[in-house]
Amino acid sequence: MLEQLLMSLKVMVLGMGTVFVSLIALIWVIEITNKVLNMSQQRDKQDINHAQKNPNKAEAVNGNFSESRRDDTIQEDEEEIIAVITAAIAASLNRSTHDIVVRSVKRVPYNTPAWNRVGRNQQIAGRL
Amino acid sequence: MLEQLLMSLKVMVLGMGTVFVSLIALIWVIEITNKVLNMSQQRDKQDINHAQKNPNKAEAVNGNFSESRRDDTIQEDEEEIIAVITAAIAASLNRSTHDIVVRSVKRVPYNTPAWNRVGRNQQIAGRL
Amino acid sequence: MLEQLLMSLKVMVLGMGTVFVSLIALIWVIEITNKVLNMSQQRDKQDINHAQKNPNKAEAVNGNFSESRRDDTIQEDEEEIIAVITAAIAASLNRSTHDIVVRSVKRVPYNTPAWNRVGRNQQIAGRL
Amino acid sequence: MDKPFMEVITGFLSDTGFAQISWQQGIMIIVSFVLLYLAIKKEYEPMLLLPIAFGMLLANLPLAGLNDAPTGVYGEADFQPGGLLYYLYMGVKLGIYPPLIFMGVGAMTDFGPLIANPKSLLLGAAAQVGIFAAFILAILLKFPANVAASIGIIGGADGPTAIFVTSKLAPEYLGAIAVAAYSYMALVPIIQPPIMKALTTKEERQIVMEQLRPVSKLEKIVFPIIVTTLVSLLLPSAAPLLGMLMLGNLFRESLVVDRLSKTAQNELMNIITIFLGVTVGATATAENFLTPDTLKIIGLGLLAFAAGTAGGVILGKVMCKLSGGKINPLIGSAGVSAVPMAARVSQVVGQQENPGNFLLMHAMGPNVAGVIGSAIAAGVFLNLFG
Amino acid sequence: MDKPFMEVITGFLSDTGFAQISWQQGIMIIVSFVLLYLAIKKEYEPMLLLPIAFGMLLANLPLAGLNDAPTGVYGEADFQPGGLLYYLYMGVKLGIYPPLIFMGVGAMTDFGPLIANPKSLLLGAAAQVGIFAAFILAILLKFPANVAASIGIIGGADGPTAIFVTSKLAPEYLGAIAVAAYSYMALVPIIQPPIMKALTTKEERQIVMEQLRPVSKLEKIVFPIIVTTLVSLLLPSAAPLLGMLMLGNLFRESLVVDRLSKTAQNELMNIITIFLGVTVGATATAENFLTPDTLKIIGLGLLAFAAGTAGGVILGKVMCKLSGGKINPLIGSAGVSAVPMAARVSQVVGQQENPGNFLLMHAMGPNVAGVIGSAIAAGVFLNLFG
Amino acid sequence: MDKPFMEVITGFLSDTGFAQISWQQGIMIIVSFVLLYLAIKKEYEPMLLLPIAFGMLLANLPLAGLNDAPTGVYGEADFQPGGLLYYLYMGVKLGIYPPLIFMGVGAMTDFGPLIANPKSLLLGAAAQVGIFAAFILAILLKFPANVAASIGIIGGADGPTAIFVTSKLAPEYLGAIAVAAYSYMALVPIIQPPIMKALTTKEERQIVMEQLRPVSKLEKIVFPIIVTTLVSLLLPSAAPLLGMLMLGNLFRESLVVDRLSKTAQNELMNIITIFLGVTVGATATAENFLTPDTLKIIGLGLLAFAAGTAGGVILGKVMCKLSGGKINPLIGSAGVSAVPMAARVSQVVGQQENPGNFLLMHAMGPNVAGVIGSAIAAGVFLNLFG
Ligand code: NA
Ligand code: NA
Ligand code: NA
Repeated sequence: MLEQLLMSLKVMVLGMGTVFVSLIALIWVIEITNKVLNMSQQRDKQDINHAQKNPNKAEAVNGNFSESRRDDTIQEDEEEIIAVITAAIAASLNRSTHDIVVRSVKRVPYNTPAWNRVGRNQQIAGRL
Repeated sequence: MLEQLLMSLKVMVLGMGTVFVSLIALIWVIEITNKVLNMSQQRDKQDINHAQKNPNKAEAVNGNFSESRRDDTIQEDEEEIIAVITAAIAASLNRSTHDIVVRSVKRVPYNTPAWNRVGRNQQIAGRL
Repeated sequence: MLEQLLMSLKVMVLGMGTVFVSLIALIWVIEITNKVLNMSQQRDKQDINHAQKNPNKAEAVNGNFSESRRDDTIQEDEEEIIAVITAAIAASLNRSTHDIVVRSVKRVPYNTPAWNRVGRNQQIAGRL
Repeated sequence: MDKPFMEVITGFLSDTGFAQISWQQGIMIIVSFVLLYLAIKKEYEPMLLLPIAFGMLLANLPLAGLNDAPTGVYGEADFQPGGLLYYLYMGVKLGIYPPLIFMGVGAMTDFGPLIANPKSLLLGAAAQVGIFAAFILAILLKFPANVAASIGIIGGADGPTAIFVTSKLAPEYLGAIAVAAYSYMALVPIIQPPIMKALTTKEERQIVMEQLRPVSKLEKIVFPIIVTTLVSLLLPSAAPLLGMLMLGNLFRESLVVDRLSKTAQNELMNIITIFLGVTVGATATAENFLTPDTLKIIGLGLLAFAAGTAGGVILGKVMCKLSGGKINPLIGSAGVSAVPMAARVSQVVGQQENPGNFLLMHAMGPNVAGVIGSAIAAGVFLNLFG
Repeated sequence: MDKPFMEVITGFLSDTGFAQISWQQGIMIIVSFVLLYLAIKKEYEPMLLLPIAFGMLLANLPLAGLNDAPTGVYGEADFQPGGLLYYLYMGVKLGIYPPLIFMGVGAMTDFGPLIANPKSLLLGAAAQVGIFAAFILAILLKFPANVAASIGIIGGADGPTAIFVTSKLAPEYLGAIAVAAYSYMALVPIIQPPIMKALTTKEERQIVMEQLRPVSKLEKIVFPIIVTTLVSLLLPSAAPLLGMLMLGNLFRESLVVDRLSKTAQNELMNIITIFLGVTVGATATAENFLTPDTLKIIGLGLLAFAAGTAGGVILGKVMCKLSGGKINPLIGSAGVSAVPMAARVSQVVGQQENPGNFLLMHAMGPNVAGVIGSAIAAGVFLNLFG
Repeated sequence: MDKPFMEVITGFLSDTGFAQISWQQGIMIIVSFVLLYLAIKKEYEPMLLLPIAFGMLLANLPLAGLNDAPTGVYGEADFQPGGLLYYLYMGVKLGIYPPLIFMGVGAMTDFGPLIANPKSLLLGAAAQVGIFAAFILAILLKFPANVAASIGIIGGADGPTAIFVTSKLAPEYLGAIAVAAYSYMALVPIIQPPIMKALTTKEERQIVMEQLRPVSKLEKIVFPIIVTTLVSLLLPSAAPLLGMLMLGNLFRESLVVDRLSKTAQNELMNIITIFLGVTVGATATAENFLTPDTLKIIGLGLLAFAAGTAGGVILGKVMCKLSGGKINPLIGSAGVSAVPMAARVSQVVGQQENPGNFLLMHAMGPNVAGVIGSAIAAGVFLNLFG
């Protein structure tokens, strides 16, 4: 009995020890990462500030990042659209917007029938 | 040949017998269940009638059931909303509503990013 | 080394040969199919032209095809509806329609709760 | 690769399907084209007939090897994996796909009309007579009992049940039986009306039935639990099909696991439908399919549908008499299942006599009862011959 | 079939479940009804408790054979396939389902609040004390170490982790442990508040915490990669659960594989939830479940939850002191995981004292940390007893 | 557990990954980070490269055991289940995943532009020369024929085909070949334009092509049936890939099984993409990946893409001449497949010379023809070396 109690206490110490050691290590790494990333982001920001004064150069320097920023813009746009549609529905229903949420407004999907889209544009262009 | 005919007739009697016995047993059980449930529901209704006169007590007695009733209300609400949206679309299309059915209007999902929702509310509150 | 080169050249000839033979065979078959189908379609068209003068007969002759044509009509209708809804949303958002695409407007699904639908109609009829 | 080049090419050519195809395989390929035509142009149960027909096409292309078993032991050097359809077919062979499809069907089915009028179950029982009539005739045509049972179950007008029973009792007949079952299910609007009209009078067909009582949410929740418990105790061999049907229905009616209900009736069911259809079709190799037995199966299947329809309508007439004319016997034919096609046929035939007659809701009771009835009949066969 | 008819019928009747059911199976069926009631009416974690209860029902219907193993060799003539649940259970037995569910959970989880306040991880660590407290008591109650570990892991308040560990260490206890784990997760709003109030002062509960800093997209992307690498190096046995959790989270945060993220958290997760629930429930046969051990497990499970809650709150108090009153100790209880229920409990208890207090976001940090913590504790047990 | 405590801790520490990691594994972990960066930040085919990179990370964490094979016999007491990725990898090893992905691709592909201009097929054939050029060079670099074939197929610019062939012919190279194939597919917009410009004149690039004729619904339905039958008869070993590609396309074009079409191209494909990506990545252990062969593979892969591009463009120039200048040779480069990226490249390069030139629709013909062509080339290799 006592032996079992001792064994199980050992397991507890080992287990809680492992949990704490792992998670404390994780805290350190998260904080270090945070600092490293913030440093590089601040450098980025400076680059951007600098770049905005020389817009032509910006294109060259931040080429890779421009895409992700475009992404954010799209997302914000979408939120705006959703907000407008929600408001419209709410208005016609005479309700508060807290209650209703338009979950998504989809645009033309980017990946699938890409040539359809262009084809369509072509056909439209052909009729002009 | 005759033997096989006899065998297959036995199978038929046994088979149709099993089918009928099972389904007749099911009829009984459904009818019994129906009666039992109706009895308990009528008792519930009386409770509710009783409760509506003493609203404070109702909360206590029917606590468990209130949730499901709330659910029904939500569903009815949703049907109402769907009806309104359908009518709006139909009006703008100058069509009868028989033809078009808005399949679903989604609210904020309950389960997934619950803290997002609260976080959002917090942020909204923070800006006020 | 030379032997290996020879072997691999054989594989290349065999491989490219198979690819070209298969795909050229495919070209022939597609072109033959195209001609056969076009011939039968033109015959169909003539039938239709003929039939449109005798509408009663048309029903009998083209019974099997009417369904698929009905389908096309529905699809066109749907595109029209989608166009209208898109325009409405775009108008209220004051944007061009190039940007927004209503992906789908769903009708009552055909397969699943067929009896629900009739039941609903019945109930509606019952209230009239 | 050290061989002379011409020999390599000759060897390569002799490996083409053109060099190896038998005339039987040619015929099977044409049969698969006909089935594709029926599935796509005529919309004969396309959800299953299209994959079945394509599987049939793939299985009859010589040397494609999609059905081949593996050789050697997995993980060892000499292992040669089997064909794609060999592996996907395991879900049929092991009896996994049909119960999962039943779960999806359960999640799509509203048993309300049956609960509102439990006597419908009698009509769903009577229509199973087609199964046993076809079984007797198949025995008389010298089919062994296990095959005769698989043929009979075509009369259940329920694809997954037919596939489940046949895969266990007579897998070499799977292709023919599945094709027959789904084809006749698609032909229900053509097979049933003449029988229904021949067996009923104009007055009977005009009977308007009382509106069904509303069914409470609680009854709908309790129903699948009761059916599972009661029927599985009476006939344990029906538990895989009925249990999963009722699990799906409980997902639907409980209203608390909407996610699971939707997945069971949509993505999971679609995935399994694809795998089931293609692999069942792929059992229809020339060797298995191009036999006189297939013609007999097609004949017996038609008879099973007709006898089931008649059984339902006749009990409908009896119940009409006993109820003092309150029951329209036309709803009896819906007892063969083939949900919801058979119920629509009852509706249409009833409306032909009386345009104001709405039988669909009343016919849905026997219709869904027929699914339960067929599953029980399947359980009897599995118990006796499995 | 050559036997006299009466004999056939007698044989048939003796094959019914009614003739074979034991009273223990009857009790188990009633237990399954109670669990169905809790799942549907009381909404106790219905997504898993409903399938578990139905699996329990199916497994205790005599002769239904849904759990039966196959006999013979696949592909040979004498092969008899096993039951549906036998095959679906392989995903549990082989440890496939829980990591895939974790992938879905990862795709649904926002680790932002944890990244914003990494010290939350300490609270998520402290709450794991419940696991080891229950383990010690289980050892003192004479459970073997592998079973005691499986019982302890109930205190992780994390269903898939409990199932993963138990299926590897003590599969015969799977039913009881899964039922206990999910029931207590549903009861978190009842179990935790009294403990939280007993251990904190009114002043502590009123503490309003500072708003969390915003977390950049890049930090959220880097987080799952770091956690996988670091924790898997420290404790390799935690890699299956944590690795898949973090893969799902990377799907979510990377923003470039939206399709995969949605499928992981919806259809794939739903399909596996159905299979997992039903088959785990089906391990709860009368033989396995109706033992005194089950009662002990239920008791120890409750204790584990209570101890974990206390552990989190007590460390919360310590951190409150050390931070000079900036941390509300109520967020410590969220460290048991049970996402997002436990965090909501922190929010509600906090608001009872101070209606303007919004703790939810702050409690989400320890809450998701608790998931990581339990996975690590599970890894320790698997390392020691696996 | 009876051992002295220090010994337990020492044993526990020696079980950590830090104590066991080799420098090769460390390098592989860094390689996986680089691939994650390319997948997420550069969006190099993230749908597959992200799971591949994560699988690589998991497989190189020492002792995590996600790839481990089981020991003992399933169902017996001494059975130790294998790792998650061991089981999921079976779908690759048995050749199940790639054909199912092809089914989804088929359901997403519109073969209309190819049917409207069947001569595109010649360009799709010519671009396969890259496959065989890389094969020859690989042979000269002393690779055995089966490995050389797997390397060559990178030039098919078609991930599932490359994985299918490699998993059958040279599974130990799977990681390197999959990484090369998907990376170069992502790099198509960088690799192709210089070659296209070098091989064409300004006048050729400015050619505006006639609008394609409309393609009827019936032609689109008949097309997948014909391709399956004809090509599978000519080259049976291409049937698994091409047959499933065409089944998916038939789901799409038949318009009667919309449910199946959507599931094939969405949920089913996403689930399999996750499993395929992670397990293929997990074959890239340090032992398999960190060899000089990997560098050679990367070099040969680049060469294969370049040669395929050149082959397509050169045949395009020939066809341009023969047609009297009606065909813009830029559409030839799209024949390498990499749908729809390569077709977009044709469009962009064409527009650079003539802003009013819309080549995309015309390039889609060779582009989808390239998928068929690569599948045929794969069939040749499987026939010769399988
Ligand atoms: Na039936
Ligand atoms: Na936890
Ligand atoms: Na290609």
